[in-house]
Amino acid sequence: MDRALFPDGVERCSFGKFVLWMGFISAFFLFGLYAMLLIFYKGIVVTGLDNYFGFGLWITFDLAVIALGAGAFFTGFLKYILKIDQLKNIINLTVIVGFICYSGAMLVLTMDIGQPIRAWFGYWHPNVHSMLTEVIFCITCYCLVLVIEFVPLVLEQKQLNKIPFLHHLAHNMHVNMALFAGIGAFLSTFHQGSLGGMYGVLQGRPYAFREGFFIWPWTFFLFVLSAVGCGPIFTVLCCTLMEKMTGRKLVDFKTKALMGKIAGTMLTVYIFFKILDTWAWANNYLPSVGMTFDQMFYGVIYGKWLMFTEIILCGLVPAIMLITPSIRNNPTLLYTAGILDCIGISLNRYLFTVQSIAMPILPFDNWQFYAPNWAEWATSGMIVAYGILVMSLSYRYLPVFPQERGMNK
Amino acid sequence: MAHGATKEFKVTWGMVIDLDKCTGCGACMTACQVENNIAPMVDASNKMRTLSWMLVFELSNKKSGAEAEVAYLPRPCMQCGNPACVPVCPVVATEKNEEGGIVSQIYPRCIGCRYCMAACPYHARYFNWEDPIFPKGMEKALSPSTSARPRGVVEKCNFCHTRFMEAKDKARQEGGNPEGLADGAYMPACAEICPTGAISFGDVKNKEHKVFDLAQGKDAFRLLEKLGLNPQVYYVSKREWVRKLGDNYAATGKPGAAKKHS
Amino acid sequence: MGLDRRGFVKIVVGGVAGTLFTPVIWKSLDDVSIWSQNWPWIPRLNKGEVKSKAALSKLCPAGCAVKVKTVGGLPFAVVGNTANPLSKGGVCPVCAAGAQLMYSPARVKSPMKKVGEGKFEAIKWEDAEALLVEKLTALKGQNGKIAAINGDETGSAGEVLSGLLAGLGNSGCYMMPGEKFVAEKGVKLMGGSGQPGFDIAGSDLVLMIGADALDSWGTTVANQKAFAATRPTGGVATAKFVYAGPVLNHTAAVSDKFLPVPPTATAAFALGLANLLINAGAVCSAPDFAEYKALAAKYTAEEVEKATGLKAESMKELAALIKAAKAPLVIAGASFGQGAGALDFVAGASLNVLLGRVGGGMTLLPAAPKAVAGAGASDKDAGSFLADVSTGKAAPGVLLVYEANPAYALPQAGDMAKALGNIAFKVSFSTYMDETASLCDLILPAPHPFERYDDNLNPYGVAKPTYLAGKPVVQKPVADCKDPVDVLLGAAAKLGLSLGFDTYADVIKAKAKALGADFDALVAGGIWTGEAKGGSLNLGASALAKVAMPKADDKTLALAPMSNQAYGSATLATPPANLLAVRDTELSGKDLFVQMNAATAKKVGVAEGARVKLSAGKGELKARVHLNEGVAPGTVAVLLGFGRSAWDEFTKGKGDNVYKILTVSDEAGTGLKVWAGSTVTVAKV
Amino acid sequence: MEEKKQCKGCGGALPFLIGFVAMLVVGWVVFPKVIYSQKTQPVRFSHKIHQEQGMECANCHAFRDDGSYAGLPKNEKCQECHADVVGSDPAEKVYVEQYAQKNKEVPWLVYQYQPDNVFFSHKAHESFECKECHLEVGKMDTPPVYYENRLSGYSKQTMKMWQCERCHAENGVSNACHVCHK
Repeated sequence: MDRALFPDGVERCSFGKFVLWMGFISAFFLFGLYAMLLIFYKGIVVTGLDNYFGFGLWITFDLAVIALGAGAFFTGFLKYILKIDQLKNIINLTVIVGFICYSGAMLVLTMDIGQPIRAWFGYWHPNVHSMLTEVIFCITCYCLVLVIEFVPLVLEQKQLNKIPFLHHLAHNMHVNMALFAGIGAFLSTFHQGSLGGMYGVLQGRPYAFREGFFIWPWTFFLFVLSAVGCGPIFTVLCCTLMEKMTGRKLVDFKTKALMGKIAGTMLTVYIFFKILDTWAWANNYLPSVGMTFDQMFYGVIYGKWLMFTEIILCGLVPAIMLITPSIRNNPTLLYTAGILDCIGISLNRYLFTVQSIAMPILPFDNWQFYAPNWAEWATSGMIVAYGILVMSLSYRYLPVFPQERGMNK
Repeated sequence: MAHGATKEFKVTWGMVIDLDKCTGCGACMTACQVENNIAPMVDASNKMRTLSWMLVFELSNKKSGAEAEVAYLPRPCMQCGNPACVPVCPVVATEKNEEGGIVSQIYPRCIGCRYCMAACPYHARYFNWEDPIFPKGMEKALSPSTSARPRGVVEKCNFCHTRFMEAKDKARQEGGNPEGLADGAYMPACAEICPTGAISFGDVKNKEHKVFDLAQGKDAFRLLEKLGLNPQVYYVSKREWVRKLGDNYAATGKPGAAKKHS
Repeated sequence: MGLDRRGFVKIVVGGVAGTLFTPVIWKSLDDVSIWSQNWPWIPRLNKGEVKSKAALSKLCPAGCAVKVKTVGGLPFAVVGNTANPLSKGGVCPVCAAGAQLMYSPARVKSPMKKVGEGKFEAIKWEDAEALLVEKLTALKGQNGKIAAINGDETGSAGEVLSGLLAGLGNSGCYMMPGEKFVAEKGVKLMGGSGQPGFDIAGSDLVLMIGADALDSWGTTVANQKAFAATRPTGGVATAKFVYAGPVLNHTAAVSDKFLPVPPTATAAFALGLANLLINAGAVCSAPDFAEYKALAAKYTAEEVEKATGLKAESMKELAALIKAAKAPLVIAGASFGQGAGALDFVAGASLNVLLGRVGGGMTLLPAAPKAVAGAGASDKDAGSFLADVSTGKAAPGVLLVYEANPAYALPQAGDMAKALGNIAFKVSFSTYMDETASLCDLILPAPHPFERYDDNLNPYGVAKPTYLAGKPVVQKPVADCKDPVDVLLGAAAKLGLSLGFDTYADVIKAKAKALGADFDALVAGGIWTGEAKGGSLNLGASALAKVAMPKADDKTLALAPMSNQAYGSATLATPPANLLAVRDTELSGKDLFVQMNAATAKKVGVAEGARVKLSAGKGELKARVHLNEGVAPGTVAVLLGFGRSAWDEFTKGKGDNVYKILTVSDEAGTGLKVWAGSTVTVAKV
Repeated sequence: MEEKKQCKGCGGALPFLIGFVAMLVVGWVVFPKVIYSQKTQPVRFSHKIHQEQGMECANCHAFRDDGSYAGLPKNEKCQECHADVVGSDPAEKVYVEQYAQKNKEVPWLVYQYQPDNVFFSHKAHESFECKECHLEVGKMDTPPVYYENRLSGYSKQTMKMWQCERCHAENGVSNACHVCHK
């Protein structure tokens, strides 16, 4: 019945089936929404956060999705600035993924602060020394950029596009997309970095603190690299997942492999510096504050295995897999590497968030434990559900994949 | 964020706590709670949700029998000379700008992001999990010194700052110098009430104030000096194991080292 | 011109655009965030002039001389009274929370009459007082039919109480057990009389055996001040403090030396020490020295080590320290301020005699003049009385309970509460709804210390006769209460007997006059001190002959109740403002932690956090285990003040009450009821 | 195409302008009125009359010995003259009968009301004339209307932080947060 709204010449599942699917996802969304409203009403006392863990699942989740959403700005940068034309096959998807990740992250942040009514203080009374201020500015600005990048795609929807004004608008926006891509790349680089900087400047948290260059601790640069090292491949994984679910070819493997190569290259650079950084941290910084590498870990849940998983299994390994053409060009291995990559980066964000504040700094204090409660899970789930909803709608009604028509003849 | 940079002030309010005199009775915690209008919690045993601007830690030498020793360590806000919490605040809700060097925390400005809590290694900062609702009638016993904070903001010890302001007004009224208060003219609630006088308070830069010498005594130390946060709260103990517990010494093995990391 | 959809959209768009150029959005945004800074449901501060008024805060057992800070007349904080030599500007943690306690949810708001199991109805004062008079009239003149339990050792109210009973032809005025009571008995056994005092300030070595002098024994704040005076921060200590007791408690934490001694071995330890000192040449002129020497000889350091696990070495070191000291002082008492046997006291005090420190370090206070003519001596203990009630030996028809909480704070508290059930009409004069009040038939709310006149004579421990008095800080009490003494005096008048006073204030004025003190100066925060009387003591050898060397026993553990002043007392549950100070290794949610060292835990077969059941007599206590290396071997330490069954949401049902498992025994020779040496069996659950 | 036709019929940018102007009016004229509620003082106190009696501000608005500021006088002070009705002014009658004799403090509305989180020291600002910050009520026979912000609950005259900061800056006084906040 909604066939008239489909992009030209493509097949979509029956409306009933679609409604069913959307209903299923909406259930999660609504549950999360309930949790969110409860949090606004009662305050974050309803979460599992406490005096030791002011940061928890939410911040980890934010950092992870923002890193994974980095595909948008980086691919955009390559496509529009470095003019790698082949990326046009997947650029739309990266934009949508980016948009979902960033808008989602912002929603979580408004929940995460104790006084949402004052959220705007971040702009009105900014502290220019705070990495967080920088994050607030760039994330919101970049989110706007993503909206601008998303709009033309929406306007190209078959029916809307019939309206001359909208048609021209979309066209003109496309023409200037390079500009937005440029701005996006700039903004994004900075806040990805600042997210890392946020932890790097924590002088009281030896696990996270890093020396650095000028005002930027090393984590600043490591976070940028790690983001671009996983963003592109995450888009590929999303795309592949959609292909598996819809049973239609959406992007040719050549493009995916290219994305893999891009991610792989960046990941390699990242992991190289990450290892250097970790080495210097363990052998130089820690002793200078009277601590040892072993003191940074505890038991199983804060064990060393986490760091090794992050750096070796989910860092070095996927990096090698992705830069080796023979491996990269095998779909299964590409996806495996991609998954490892994404896990590694998310784990990195988790460790910087939770491990660094779980660790006792006062010699007479103890390790503390944190478990997110239902409210945090539900709201995080809500963001995921929201993402799936947006993605489903976009896939069904928008011309996201230029190759789809040709590939599914 | 310029770490390692300590802002200098003519007057530097500091505390010297004699750990060999602290019996751990808890009067300071009570006085603090009263002065700063912290609403009592029904389940205060959940230390992960309490608000204790002043918190008395229990230190043990981990020995047994006649060798066993414990020490009690009252922990207010350290009012660091180079605070980890101030530069990270995105909305300038906390700063170290006022003469006296007390780190301010402005509740009406705070948005409750808790970044400062993540930054403070002393756990001196507390998030106000719930609105300050007192048992019926008890709000009549609120102290005029500190505003009641709404839920969702971060709060912490400020050396009973209002007492500082009042001391200055008194000095003005009596024709004294509000910028050069005499020793004892300004006392935080904890220092005033401590039954064994374990807590001394004053201007650590002023020879006239007894803390000037105490802070330089051979047994004086500060918590986590190696981190370079440069606290304005000093501790004194003749017991080496206590001094040793004031910092991490895995590298040097020696206590009392005032070494800042470069 | 008809307005179509598109036109409408344009208007709206225009409107939105227009709004952006007005203050509507921006000002609203600003005002809303200002609103978030002063939410209407958040309390506002009180305005007005800040004053501070002297007061006598008898919230803690010893009583603190304090200043109460008020804003616009409302008390909000308590600070020390630097002018008062007793507290020298110090305040105990309980009195520090005094202002907030005026508004405690547990306060009895008005007179209450029992109308069924645990059900009360508020009644008018006239009716309440009429009821009281009626009951008293009925039993007037029948000795044994009217009894009173007094929990206030130091107030003149006790005199009024016993005066009233005497007037009604009754002699049953009983004291809640305290150190003072036992110590006076001990002094008798040493051939002396009067209340002993201890001059900590004047000593250069203070050995505290059991007595938690720097947290909850005697005049705590004065003791702490005396201690602090010898320890200038950054300077050299001028006196040594040694704590010998079952737990590394607050006193031990700041002492130079800690000797773990099980509560069952207090006397043995003292005699062991005496032996070492005598061997080192200590002699004294006491008539019973030879007897004493022979007795002490049985307690060699090695024997004591066998019995207590306390290293002979550390005892010898201690003996050397004492020998070296110019003005040593020994203070013996129970680690929780009550229930110790007179022998424990005598054993400790005998060391002072041996060291020739009686009159110097340890003093004897003269008997103070009475204000109320008919008042008798306060030397009967409530524990024995209620024991008699439960067996039917005593059968009073009316019981007056003043500032006491026997249902909670007597050994085998369960039985005591039951015993109260045998008394037809019970009246409680209490500020708070405590365990005893909730069992009484009539509750006559007493004012909070800041709302009443009260006095404090010779709080246990003072070296010289000492007298304090206080007057109300506020004009009007928070609750509809009346001073219990005024009520009693009123009742007396109606019963046609005159005690010579109309109000408590008058009684206190008379007391001050009798002592030669200036009432006005006292209520203004002053103090009166007299001189200790002379008189010597013997070594109490004949009594000490009854001391038995404790036997190590595999089945049971010695029970060491610990009191932590901040957590309240028998008559006061932990103040809401002090809950923060309770550690999560002491109380977690509703679970109380009992403490023992690793070795003991191993012996009992329990680990950190394990749930256990402690039982003794008919009593049982449920708790969890916390390992603490500061607890003496074979001993389990339990905090007092928890397991409240009345009071308020802040304390009710939290933890368990150690009094339930304290067992009373008759002390050999003295016939005293003692429970300091109780033992318990510990079982996993 | 269908839509295009209609579009001709709806006057190009005109509706947009109508909406735009309409909201400008609402925003600038109506909104400022509705955001404030109006209140009048419980007693029509005339500073003018009192000044004519030769009274100084400090007679009623004085400092305490500890340097704190007493602010508005309490009954105790007013009753020194107004224990009973001494004049013919009906307002005085209201005060004496409804407050003084009932021993009830007058709930005056404070135009410069500052919230609990502000610490203001009159002592530190002693060198300024009252009227530099306060409404110049001294010459007024009737106290001005009190405007209360419906959202924030603040008086319209409450000095905003930027005003405090500007004056501090101009006078070279610290603008550190703690100077004014508690």
